[in-house]
Amino acid sequence: MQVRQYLIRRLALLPLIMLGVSIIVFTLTRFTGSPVGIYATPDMTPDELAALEERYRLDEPIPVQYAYWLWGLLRGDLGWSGVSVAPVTDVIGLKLAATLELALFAALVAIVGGIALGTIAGVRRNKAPDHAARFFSILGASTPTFWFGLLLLIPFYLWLDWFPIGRSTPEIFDTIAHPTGLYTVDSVVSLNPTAMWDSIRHIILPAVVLGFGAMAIIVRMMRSSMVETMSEEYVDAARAKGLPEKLVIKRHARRNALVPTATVIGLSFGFLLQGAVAVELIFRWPGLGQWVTSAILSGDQATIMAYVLITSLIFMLINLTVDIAYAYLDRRVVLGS
Amino acid sequence: MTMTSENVTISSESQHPRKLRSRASSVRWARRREVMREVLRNPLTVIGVVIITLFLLMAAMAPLLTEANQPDPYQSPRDWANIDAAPGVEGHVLGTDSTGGDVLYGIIWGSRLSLQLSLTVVISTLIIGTFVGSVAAMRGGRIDNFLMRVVDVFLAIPELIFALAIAAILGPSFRNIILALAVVFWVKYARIIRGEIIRVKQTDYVAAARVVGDSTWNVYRKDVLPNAVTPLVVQATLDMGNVVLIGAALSYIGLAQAGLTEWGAMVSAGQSGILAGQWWVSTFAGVAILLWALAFNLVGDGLRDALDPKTEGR
Amino acid sequence: MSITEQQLGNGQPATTSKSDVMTLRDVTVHYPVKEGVLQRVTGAVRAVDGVDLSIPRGQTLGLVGESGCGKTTLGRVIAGLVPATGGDIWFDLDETAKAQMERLRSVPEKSMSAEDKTIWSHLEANHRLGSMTRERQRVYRRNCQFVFQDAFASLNPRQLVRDIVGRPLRVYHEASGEDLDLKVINLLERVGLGPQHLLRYPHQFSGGQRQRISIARALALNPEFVVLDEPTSALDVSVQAQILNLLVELQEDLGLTYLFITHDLGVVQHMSDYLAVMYLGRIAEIGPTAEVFHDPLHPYTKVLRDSNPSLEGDELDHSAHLRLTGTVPNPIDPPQGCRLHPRCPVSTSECGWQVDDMFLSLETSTPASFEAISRVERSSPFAAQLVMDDDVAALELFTEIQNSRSPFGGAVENIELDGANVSIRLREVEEIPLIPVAPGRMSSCLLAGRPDGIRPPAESR
Amino acid sequence: MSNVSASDVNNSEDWLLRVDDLSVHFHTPRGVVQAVDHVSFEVRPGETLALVGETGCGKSVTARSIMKLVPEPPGDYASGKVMLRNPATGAVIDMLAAPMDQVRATRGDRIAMIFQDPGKALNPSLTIGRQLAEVFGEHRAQMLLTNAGIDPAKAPLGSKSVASQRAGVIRRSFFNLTHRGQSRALQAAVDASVIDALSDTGIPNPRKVMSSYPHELSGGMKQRVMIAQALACDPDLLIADEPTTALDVTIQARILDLINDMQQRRGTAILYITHDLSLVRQFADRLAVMYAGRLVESGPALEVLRSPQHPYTQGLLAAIPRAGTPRGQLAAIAGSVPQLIDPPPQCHFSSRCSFSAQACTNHVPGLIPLPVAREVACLRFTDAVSLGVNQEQMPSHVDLIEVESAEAVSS
Repeated sequence: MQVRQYLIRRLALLPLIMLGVSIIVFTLTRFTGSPVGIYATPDMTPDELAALEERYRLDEPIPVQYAYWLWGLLRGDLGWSGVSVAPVTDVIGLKLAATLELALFAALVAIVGGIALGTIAGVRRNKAPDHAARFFSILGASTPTFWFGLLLLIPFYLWLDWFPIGRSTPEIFDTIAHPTGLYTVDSVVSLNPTAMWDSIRHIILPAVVLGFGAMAIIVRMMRSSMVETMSEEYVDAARAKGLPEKLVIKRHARRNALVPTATVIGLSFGFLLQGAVAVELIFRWPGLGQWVTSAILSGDQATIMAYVLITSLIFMLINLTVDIAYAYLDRRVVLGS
Repeated sequence: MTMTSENVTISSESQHPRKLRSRASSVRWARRREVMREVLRNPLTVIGVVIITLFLLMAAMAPLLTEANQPDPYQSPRDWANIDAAPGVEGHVLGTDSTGGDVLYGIIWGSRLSLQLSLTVVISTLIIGTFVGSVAAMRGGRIDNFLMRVVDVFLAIPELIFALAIAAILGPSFRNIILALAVVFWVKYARIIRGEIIRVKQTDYVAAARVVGDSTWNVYRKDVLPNAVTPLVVQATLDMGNVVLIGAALSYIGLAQAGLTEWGAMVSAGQSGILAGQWWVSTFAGVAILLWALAFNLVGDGLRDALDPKTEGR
Repeated sequence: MSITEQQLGNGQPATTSKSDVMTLRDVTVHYPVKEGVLQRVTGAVRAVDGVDLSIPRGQTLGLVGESGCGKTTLGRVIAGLVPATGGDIWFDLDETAKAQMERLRSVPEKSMSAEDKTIWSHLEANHRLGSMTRERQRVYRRNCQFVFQDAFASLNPRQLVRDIVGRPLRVYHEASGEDLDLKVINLLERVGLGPQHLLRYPHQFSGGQRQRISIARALALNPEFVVLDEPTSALDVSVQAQILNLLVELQEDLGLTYLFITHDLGVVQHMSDYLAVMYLGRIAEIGPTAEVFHDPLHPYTKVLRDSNPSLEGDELDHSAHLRLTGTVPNPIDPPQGCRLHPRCPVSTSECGWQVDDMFLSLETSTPASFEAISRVERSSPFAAQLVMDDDVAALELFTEIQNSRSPFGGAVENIELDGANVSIRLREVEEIPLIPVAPGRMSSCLLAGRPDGIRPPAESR
Repeated sequence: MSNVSASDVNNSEDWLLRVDDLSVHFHTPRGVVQAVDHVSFEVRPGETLALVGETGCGKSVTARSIMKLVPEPPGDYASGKVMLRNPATGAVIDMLAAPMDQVRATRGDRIAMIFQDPGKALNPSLTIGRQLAEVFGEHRAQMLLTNAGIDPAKAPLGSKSVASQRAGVIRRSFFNLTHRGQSRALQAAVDASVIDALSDTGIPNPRKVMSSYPHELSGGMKQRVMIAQALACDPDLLIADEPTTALDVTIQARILDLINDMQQRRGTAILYITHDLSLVRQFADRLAVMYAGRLVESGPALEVLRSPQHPYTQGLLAAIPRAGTPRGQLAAIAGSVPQLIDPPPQCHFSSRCSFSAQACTNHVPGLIPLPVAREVACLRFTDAVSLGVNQEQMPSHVDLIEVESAEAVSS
């Protein structure tokens, strides 16, 4: 089967692209001068600063610095995170887990909602549900995530107090073990209903806010591919066999419409990673986004670079998975062409 | 098969060739008008066009609508007497923020910033992207391979995150946000136009032009580009809105100068007041962003439906 | 009109005219197939695989075949749209030039005399596609035009008819401004359209009218030769008749040479003087149309003819008709010997049977034996050692092949049984070339020259 | 030569399908397209009726209307009935008026359809076996249960629903766990039926084909699969919508042989939709010609081909290149098909017809019975008096007697 060969090729290309990403990011950071400030204290003398530069090899030419940085990266050393006051590698796992948890729940909202709405819109084309779904999807694509978050906070947090802010109630959070780092999963694993309820209450609002925009993308793709498959001859052929309409839609139209939608689901994950930055800020969710924002505001270059690298890596891996899923969903696809 | 109403028949007296030339351009214009009519048949598109027109008017007439603040019109005038004033307070139709900045003033002058942002970013990236994508697709081979690997690298980083990193490194200023977005956005266009050109290059009308013996440049200019450009136009329209969304997100995070009449920055500025019940600053600024993005999304969506051959006839 | 033996050997059909517009020698078009992690080239799709063809001036050569036989690719190669990957395509050779070309073609460049070298380079610079001078290239480009199957797809949807039809004139600076408009109007009138159509877009026309526009464009430069690639297969019969009539009228008036590519036998019979039948990248048969129809010299031609529904004749009983079995083989790995043999209704043991054919027939006739094969070691396309699951299966296979009365059985030169191993060797057969069979007629079927011809043997009916 | 008049035939009760005054309209932004306009015909049990016409004449829409497959909107059954008679019981169902579950029960069971492009009519993401199994599951659930050794009356709900809804498609996991033996027997019964159906159409190695996906098969093989699927439930009527247009001629010949053979063995009636008149001769009993949404001529196939009466049929036949026609002298029909958006009440062919007269542009010709069970819709066969116009406004008249004698000469 060609899928394996394709997978090997893509995986081989992955480090190359990551190398490209790292070069771009590194060059950008060095554009604005030495990152020595993150290690320095305000009362240091120029001599002390120079010593510091020498220590972190910041006095070398940029390509050499890059080589050192890359070497560090390969050994698992991503530098010192000024905002966390700890090595980047020590912190990044926790932050990543928090963001991934949020993104996964948002993806769940987006995929389930998107496919359902898109299917209805595609089947009932040019009727009320279709118009509603289309408008809804355009609205979703136009709503600034950070603003939408604020908008929901006012009633549900401020007035009704249904959903709390943050990732957890710390007292409850501390009662359970965290083998996976995903609060919801951990609470289920530890069979602690209080923790479960706590984790769910915290994640619902940010997941809905984050998922809304991604859902918009999925709805429009699902709708247009449903419209396309509904007009395929095999759908008529299925009707001509005497199958009930429900089965015709489910088994013949929707199944094939999911294939192009799969690609968009991959792309929407990029959207989720991006949107997470604003959502984490608003909901005080201790993930990568919140981390990088404070890094940006304090010029913490090591953290910014680590953040860009890790999100790009996740993004690429997800797109790769989607491509492979695509090959399994659509038997006609010849990968790589 | 459709016979359109625009069939311009040439009466015998107009068969004189010189008249023909001017008729040709009028036929072309008639065709364009017909396409426009097709686009505007969708009521949602019309709504989008109306909103955009209103925004443009607002931007153009900003100095007439409100008196420009000196020395920097993109900073709201401070009315220290009316801090956190609710909408409707004398002289502040939409209220003021915690530094006494007028919300309405911010929204009006913010439209200029948004226009500047989206026009600069979209036009510059459209040119760069079209150039890179065209070179890759028309040349093919190694050049194509190299350019596409570069594009792959750029695409590997989610655009907001990329822009975020660049803007963060360049330092907080609105100009840097524009620059960051420009660095990020061209890739998408390069990829779209490359794909379209490769598709168009395989069509029979390009083959027909080659049988005739026309030069590559002419084939590109007359056959390839005009037929490849539609999805790019659609994407650019959508991006006129998207750019403002992302730009606003960047300023919201804090990457624009403080106090700027940029809508995202205004949402951010109003945020702290929300818990105290001062909802208006964030809400109105957010509505402005939403409407801007919505308008361009509506028009872009309408264009896609009307122009994209894949959805034609649906 | 006399046909010399030499001419026949060169694949030239009997013609009344002196020269050929195009002469093809051993032309191939192979598309590489890439495989594996490193995308190495592991094979080639042999779209066109060794075609010799001459297109006589002022005549119509019909090229028929089914989808995927390479006819469209061949047409595109001749029109210079697709580069040939092997062989030569000569343009506008007169009789002497052609004789020189034939003489020197087989001589390696090293062993040519100085004089011959000059002649050869002169030939190449003036006549050979790919090595012509710029000027000759221009002459060729002007004189060889193409009409596409799907007229709509071949007309730029964003250009007015005036610009589409006038484009060749502009490219060659033949006309501009008012002059151009007048010339375009003339061309349109020539193909049955009028000045009122000048300023319209392609989508405003019906299918037949679009094909007229595309013909007008092809005629703009006054070419000698037009490749017609299925010009009517997208049209309804009543419109097809209009276009065919127009094409004939234009040919008579302008002395055009046509290469008429089609899958429709009725149309090609009506339109062409000579007929070339293609199968799987090669020419199966070539000759004057009427003779080819009346008495096909290749079983494939006969099957095509018999399969073509017709409004005439008394044959409502089609049991006498030949039919092909199976499906078209993969052009990456075409059958050895005669390309038709695995599907041929009249195949013999000499047609080039190979090991793969055996697997194919086992799979359909005795799936049990096929499934019992556990390993195959091929030493050539004609010889292999099969390792069967057990001795019983091996014996079964052995006896089955030995007792086979099919043409395949006849091709077995040697078969040995050793425990669970069966080694088999089949008669090796070279690719069967296009051979002259009768005056002006060539066929690539072994049986064509024989007394019984291609009639099926009694028992295989 | 038979002396049965057309009206005798029409009144007989020996029909399987009767399409009566069918009109199908499409609502488009540019206006209402009258795709099918007052079309009536019938198909008798076991016969082959060829419905012939050029692109856009409404033949495919007619075929789809019989199955009630025209999408609504934009389609709209403006008038008429599509009646299907059960030859055994004599019960009649109107496909356009019957409740949807009755229509569904008829589709695939009593009327089946094969499509123009087998590559598009098979679902690319389901195996051939699963697609065929659907037909059995939908219409032959009882048979499947019996074959699996399960008494349909006593079968557990699970196996009933597996058989009726999802035969061979999704084996319900719960049912599979609890009734492993039954589930396996059911699957075996489904597989056996599918293999039977496939091998009946001469597909070699049906077991392998069953588990392949459509793209793995050649065009001819896919059409065989379509035929197997259509004939799975032994329908009374098979609608073949240009079944060989997408295929090469050598494959076409074999597929036509196959359809012929299957018809002979099973006595299925066939409604054959095609644009190719030369195919009709080979295996249609009767022929109906459509032009611009209307039926213009019908009758026994060989008779119509031998002596076409409608100017359009005549033109169509003359336009086909034949061995004898001098090159470049095909009798082309001038002009092109008129638009069917809000057409004027006239003979649609009048703009291209050489006999056209004034009366043709303001009267719609109805079908007029001719000898030998033929019908033609042309004013040349009508007299001026019945239309109430002057003789000079009429096209040149043809007497029925002349037609009859022409047939006598030709036969």
